[in-house]
Amino acid sequence: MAKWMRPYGDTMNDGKIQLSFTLPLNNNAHGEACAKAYAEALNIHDVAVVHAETLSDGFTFYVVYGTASKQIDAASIKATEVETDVMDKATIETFIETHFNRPLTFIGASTGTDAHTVGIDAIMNMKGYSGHYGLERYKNINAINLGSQVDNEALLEAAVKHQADVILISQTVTQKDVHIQNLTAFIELLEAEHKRDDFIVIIGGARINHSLAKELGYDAGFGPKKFAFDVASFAVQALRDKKKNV
Amino acid sequence: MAKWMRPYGDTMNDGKIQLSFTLPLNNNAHGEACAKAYAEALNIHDVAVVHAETLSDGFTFYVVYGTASKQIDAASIKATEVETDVMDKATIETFIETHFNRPLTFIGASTGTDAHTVGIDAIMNMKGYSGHYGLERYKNINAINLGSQVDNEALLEAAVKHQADVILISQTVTQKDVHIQNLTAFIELLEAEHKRDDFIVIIGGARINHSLAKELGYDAGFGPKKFAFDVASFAVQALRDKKKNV
Amino acid sequence: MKLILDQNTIQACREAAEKIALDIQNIIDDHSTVAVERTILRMLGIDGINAFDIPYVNLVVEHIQTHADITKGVAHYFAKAIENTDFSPQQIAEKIASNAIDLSIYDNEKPAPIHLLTPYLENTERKILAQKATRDQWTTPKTLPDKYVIVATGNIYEDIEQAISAAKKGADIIAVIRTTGQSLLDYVPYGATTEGFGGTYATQENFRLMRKALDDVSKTENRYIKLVNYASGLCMPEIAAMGAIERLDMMLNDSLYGIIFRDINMKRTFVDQYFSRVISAFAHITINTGEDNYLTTSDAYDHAHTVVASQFINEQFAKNAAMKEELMGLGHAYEIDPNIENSFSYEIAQAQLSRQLFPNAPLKYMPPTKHMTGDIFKGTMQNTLFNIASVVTKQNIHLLGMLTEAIHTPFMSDRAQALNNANYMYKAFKDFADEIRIEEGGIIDQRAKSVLNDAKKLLDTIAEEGLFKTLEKGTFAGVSRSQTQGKGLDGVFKKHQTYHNPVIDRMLKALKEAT
Amino acid sequence: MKLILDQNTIQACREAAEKIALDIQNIIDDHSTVAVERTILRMLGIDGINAFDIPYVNLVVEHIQTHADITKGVAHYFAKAIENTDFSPQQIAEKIASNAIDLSIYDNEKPAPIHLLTPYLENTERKILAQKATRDQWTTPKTLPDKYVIVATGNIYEDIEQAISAAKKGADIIAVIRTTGQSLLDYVPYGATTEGFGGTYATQENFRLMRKALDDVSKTENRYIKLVNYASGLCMPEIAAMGAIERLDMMLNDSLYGIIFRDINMKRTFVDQYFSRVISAFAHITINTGEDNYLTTSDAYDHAHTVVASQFINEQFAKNAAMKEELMGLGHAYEIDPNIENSFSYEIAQAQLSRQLFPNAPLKYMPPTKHMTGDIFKGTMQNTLFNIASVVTKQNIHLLGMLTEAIHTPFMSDRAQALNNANYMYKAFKDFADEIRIEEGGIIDQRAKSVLNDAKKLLDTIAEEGLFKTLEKGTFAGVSRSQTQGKGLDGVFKKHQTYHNPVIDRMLKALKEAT
Ligand code: B12
Ligand code: B12
Ligand SMILES: Cc1ncc(COP(=O)(O)O)c(C=O)c1O
Ligand SMILES: Cc1ncc(COP(=O)(O)O)c(C=O)c1O
Repeated sequence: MAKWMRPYGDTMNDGKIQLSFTLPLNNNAHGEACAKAYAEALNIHDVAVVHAETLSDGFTFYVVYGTASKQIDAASIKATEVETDVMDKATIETFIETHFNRPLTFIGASTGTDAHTVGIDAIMNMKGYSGHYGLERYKNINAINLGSQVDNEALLEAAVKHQADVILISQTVTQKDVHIQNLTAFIELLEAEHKRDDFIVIIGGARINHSLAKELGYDAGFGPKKFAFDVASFAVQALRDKKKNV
Repeated sequence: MAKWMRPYGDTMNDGKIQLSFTLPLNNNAHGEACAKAYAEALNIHDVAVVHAETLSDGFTFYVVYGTASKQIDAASIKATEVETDVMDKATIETFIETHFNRPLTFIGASTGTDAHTVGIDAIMNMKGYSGHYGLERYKNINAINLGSQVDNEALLEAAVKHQADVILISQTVTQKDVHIQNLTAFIELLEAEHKRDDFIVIIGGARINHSLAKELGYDAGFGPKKFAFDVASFAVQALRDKKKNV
Repeated sequence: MKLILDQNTIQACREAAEKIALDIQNIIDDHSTVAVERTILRMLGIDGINAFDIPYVNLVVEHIQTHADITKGVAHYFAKAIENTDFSPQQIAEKIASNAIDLSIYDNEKPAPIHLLTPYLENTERKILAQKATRDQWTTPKTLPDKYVIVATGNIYEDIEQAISAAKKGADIIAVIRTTGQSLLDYVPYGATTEGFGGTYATQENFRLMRKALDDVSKTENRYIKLVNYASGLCMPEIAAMGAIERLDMMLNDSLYGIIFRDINMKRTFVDQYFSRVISAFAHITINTGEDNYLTTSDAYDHAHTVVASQFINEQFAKNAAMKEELMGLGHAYEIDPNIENSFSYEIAQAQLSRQLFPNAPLKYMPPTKHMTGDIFKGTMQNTLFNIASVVTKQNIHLLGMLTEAIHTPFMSDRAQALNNANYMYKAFKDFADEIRIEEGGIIDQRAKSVLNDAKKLLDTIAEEGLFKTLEKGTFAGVSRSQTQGKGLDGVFKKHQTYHNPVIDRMLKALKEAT
Repeated sequence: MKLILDQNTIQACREAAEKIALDIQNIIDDHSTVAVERTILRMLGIDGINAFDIPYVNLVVEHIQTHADITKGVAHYFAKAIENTDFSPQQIAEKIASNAIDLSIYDNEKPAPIHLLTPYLENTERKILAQKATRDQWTTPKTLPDKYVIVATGNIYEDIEQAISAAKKGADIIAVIRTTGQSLLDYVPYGATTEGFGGTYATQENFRLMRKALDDVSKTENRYIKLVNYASGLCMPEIAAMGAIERLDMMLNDSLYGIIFRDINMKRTFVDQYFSRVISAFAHITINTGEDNYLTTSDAYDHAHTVVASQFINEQFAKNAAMKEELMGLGHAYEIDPNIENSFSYEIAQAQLSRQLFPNAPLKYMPPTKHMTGDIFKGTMQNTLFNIASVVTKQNIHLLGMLTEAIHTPFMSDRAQALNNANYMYKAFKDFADEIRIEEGGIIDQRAKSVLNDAKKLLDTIAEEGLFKTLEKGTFAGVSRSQTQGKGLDGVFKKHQTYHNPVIDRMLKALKEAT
């Protein structure tokens, strides 16, 4: 069943929306009229330009409120979500004992020129993040964190060497889509080496989500507010399923 | 010459824009996908849903950044601006002495059910606002402030009685367009009584601008950051022109 | 954190305010109003409207005004009618509405058997006391301010949706803003309403619906959420009674607001206010006074002392209505111009001064409104400073500022952001007040002292010339009002010598017995 | 506002840091690096690139490495070549590049006539001193912190557009963020650039273009706008020299940052840093150290003392480079988790502690970054608290937080909003610091003391085991680095006994004479 909707301010379907943007114009009545016209060009009506601020000669910042009349059918929009159950640390540890007769190896890195390690550390290191322990502290998980600025080639080499079950890749810098390029290159590398099926490969970072990961050919993707238990829950179940299928 | 433009983030024509809105959806991956889809429906691409916050069961607030690719031609957009020169208090006082052999009477009110007086007081009262004296302090201006909640009929009656040259109307409450209704009613009243040409009629308020005033049939409109001298500058010049044309 | 204030000055302020309020009380005691009479009828259990949506209580009072002598009070007529007919007050009212009874037949000087009203009054009082008990049971003392947000969609059902969201985000108090102009209606609309304007009609049914919704969310959130409305305007005491019956927890209630901002006649509203405060005292409803509004019109820096003076006067008005200090939500506001240097220090001085002058009052602290603009980011900063000031000076009733104050009545998201802001500041500054001492002789210290001294001077002048004169001079908010003008004056009358208000008598007695 | 701190503890911290820095200084004195040598060449006036965009200074050093003995230092070869050929250093370099000269012929032990380099060095020094004089003339002392914002478009021309806007909105300092990874380049790119990534290449031409633009806006705004870049990474001293020549006013300059966050070899960068600081001291360029970065990785509450310890060490490093305290922009940051109760009190404790420990240093205070999220409204609040902390603890170099920190490098409007926020807080809290006293025994007092004590303990340990060992243990930011690994190690060499660095000698002499 279709579920048509608009934004909500204080009454269902009132379409209320806030915008802010800069136009390369001076701050005067003409600029304000252009700001209004711009909002209208985005299908917003009843536009109120509530704030106009000079940023520089020929640049003005506008805050705008208005009514967006477009509707979307929420029912028709599909989001790819990680579908495995989320387990807590103890359950995951038991799960590993039950389904595998060996410890699992997770190898991770912040790759390419990316020097941000807090995200991958949050998932892998002993201490974890926001009160959730990292993989290192999980019984029967062997967590190897290669740190930052790791080349795709070096990561794969290490994964092979350590006979990793799971590869974890963190990408924080997303300017000019550098993360997309870098992540695509890693999948291509795996395929060129015929190793795509040897590992569960998971990506993460502030601008990463599961949809993007699937699009790029990864097994899963995790963004903000995801912790070691989310990642491990997915990984151990994916590994079990993989074993079944062999 | 056409002047096509998009919003500006940090590079000319990059189209960067910020939105925020609430959708009647739960806060999860599907909701986020819908927020993205909604922004796309407004012609925004490269959408990043940077914040999603649960407001209530079934309501989530989103902050979104993206690229608006639509262009508008700024040169084709006309804004109606008050075109008379802006003079300071002393110049206005001299102007009145030069062009009129009598003091001018300005009568003002906050009309309809509107109880907001700070705006009209800012223009009319001795003290003025933001360091700009009000009309009461101008030599040769007779300023009569009727206060708030004044009926259209009562205002016109008082204007006739005091032989006002200028009528000033303040409207602050704009919900459900009550100000439009009330302002339209006053113009209709003036015309019904054949008195439209007897006065310069000026409106003002937080959501008023000159374009709107012209649309509604007023001589001028003034919004935020306009003070007594702006209003008086316009009024005295309009009165001079009116005298000329008689 | 503490200011060192001169106790003699404070004492002098209180004494002047006492005299000011006493002068007014003499007038109050001699007068009643149509609203007071309608309130007595409501307390007798009369409810409902006729086919033209006119409340029975209005019809009855109009009937007495036209056909009999209202100066004797409704109690006179109803006591006699009951004695004579054995109808209940509701039945009598309905019969008056259908012209089946004419009360003019009771217009004689024979003393009325007022005691016959007792069972009906007791019935309503029992309801009120039950509500009070429910509230008492549910509420727990708090150290941090109570976060108070408004809903103002105009539609009670949307209001409820918004209120639930706010409660889930941490709001402690929900105020249903009233549709514009309701204060000027000389009757209370009836039933659930969906068509308000800048706010929602205050009706008994709307009170009930919202209280029910808040009770539900209080349960799921495990925290009692308080409900506020306006006992103000021409129906001040009626709404106080309705609120008492429906378990509202707070009421905006300040005749000075009505006089100044709504041009309500002063005599009318002083009389109405007295009764409304007695009812609220009885029902244990906290009042919110409106001093903050002065600063939306006058400059916050220059007129700070008028706020303090008015707080002292309101305190005395409340005392005269047998109200305990713990119910006196005296108002003030963070309305300073952000362009002023050291604006934060001045506001801290003011807020801390109010705190120390009224240590037992649950102070109501209003956010920046006048200097809010369409710059929602700057608005966020203004609200942040206000929230800090609130927690650092330990205010009680903390109205949250909306980043869109200058734009529209709050969206659901605006309110959530306001709550996020307050929650964050409460955490970040939790014990900050105990971390710092105010330097003597500094800006804060000096400012607080000078505001207090100016307030004393003003109170002395008012005590001398009387409050009526002060209001004529436009001392508060720069607005001048005359005692012989303003809305509702025709509903004021001098009490006949046989006049009785059994509600006030009973409630005052109960309140005195309780202490 | 003042903390009462134990002077003996502070003294002990300084002494331990002195010992730590001295140990390193011994190693520094024995070594030079390819970057140091390139810097000497630049000071001799060598500039430009070959057809493959390789700077002549790199070609020369590589030439000596390959064909001669770099451990004797470039000064050795150039002094002899000048003596022999009468070519200018630039001509010699160009001829080396085109294989027209082979410096290996000078590879003998005969003492080099170093004095022949003097006119060339003097020429560059004159330029630097002229720039210093221009700056001195233009700048005026300030009481409020200097507002520092970044530009990071990747394109120097867009950067200029952004910088002008910022200056007009009140920025005092503009930092041109460097493209990611430049610190790992072992050469300095050349010319104006438009293709950076998260920042713009640091090139001498870019420095010049931006300085020119800022000079222009300084004139129209009637306020000297300072320019910042990074003397860091593998070209640390070269960039310091370029900055000195082009009148940069500040330089991020901290080998600990490079070691920890860029995996640069510690020996390499300590040697480079020493030279770069001597140059900056000579040119009167303020350095900015990078302690704030620790807290982007480690928790700000738990690791606060590592920041203080590092500040003490950086102070000694700077002192050893003859740098005055007024140029030591020691770093710290407001990186506390907003979920912590009393977060503001903890940050005030830390900021005030730094203030009092280094009263003459222009402290560099970094904004919240790690705990910034996509919630731009909450971000505004976080920045507000930070701005308050900055003005109340009288910081000097105040990096403004961007509400979009978690999203993108700043838009023009983001920067304007950051400046609005800071400007507002400076006004609202102008004299607040003098308004309050810190309660002894309270959270702030206790916290400051405990951080200081922990810093002392840490410094004692480091003094005992040496800084190399400490870095191996991962004490700072939880990152462990070994002295035998890391980038740039192959560019470090032990000085030959005939080695000369005439630039350092001359500058140190000048600096000593000046005091
Ligand atoms: C800390 C930080 C740094 C530190 C990094 C220290 C370190 N040891 O990591 C330092 C100071 C070194 C730094 C440097 C730079 N930074 Co930086 N930095 C940040 C900052 C402030 C916080 C990032 C962070 O740690 N977040 C906390 C962690 C826990 O969150 P997270 O990474 O999202 O991780 C969570 C999830 O995403 C997930 N996750 C993450 N990885 C993975 C991996 C897997 C496998 C899984 C399953 C899950 C997962 O789990 C985590 C827990 O929930 C951000 C701004 C911000 N507030 O986001 C900028 C930011 C990321 N940096 C930025 C930039 C540009 C840089 C520089 C390039 C600047 C420059 N030109 O010098 C440099 C160079 C870095 C480089 N080449 O990579 C930009 C990126 C812009 C963009 N979108 O591309 C940001 C957004 C700041 C900005 N507004 O400009 N930075
Ligand atoms: C102060 C105030 C009040 C005070 C008014 C006191 C008084 N004596 O005026 C009190 C507390 C009484 C009040 C009450 C209400 N208010 Co009110 N109030 C405000 C507030 C905070 C400030 C308005 C103000 O004084 N601005 C300062 C003046 C100087 O600015 P200004 O009016 O724009 O005037 C300038 C220009 O516009 C121009 N100008 C103005 N008038 C004229 C006229 C002429 C002829 C010219 C030339 C120029 C001119 O010149 C001035 C100087 O530059 C605003 C929020 C805000 N920050 O804007 C809400 C606001 C206007 N109020 C609002 C509402 C809803 C109400 C109520 C209806 C709420 C309720 N349900 O009870 C009531 C009832 C009022 C009624 N019936 O009209 C809403 C309006 C929403 C909307 N867009 O419709 C606002 C926006 C708040 C909100 N977010 O909900 N309010
Ligand atoms: C004390 C008090 N009473 C009443 C009101 C509202 O009255 P009205 O319904 O007339 O707008 C206010 C408005 O803020 C108030 O502060
Ligand atoms: C002291 C210091 N140096 C250098 C940098 C930047 O170095 P890179 O160019 O390697 O990113 C930073 C980053 O903030 C810093 O704080």
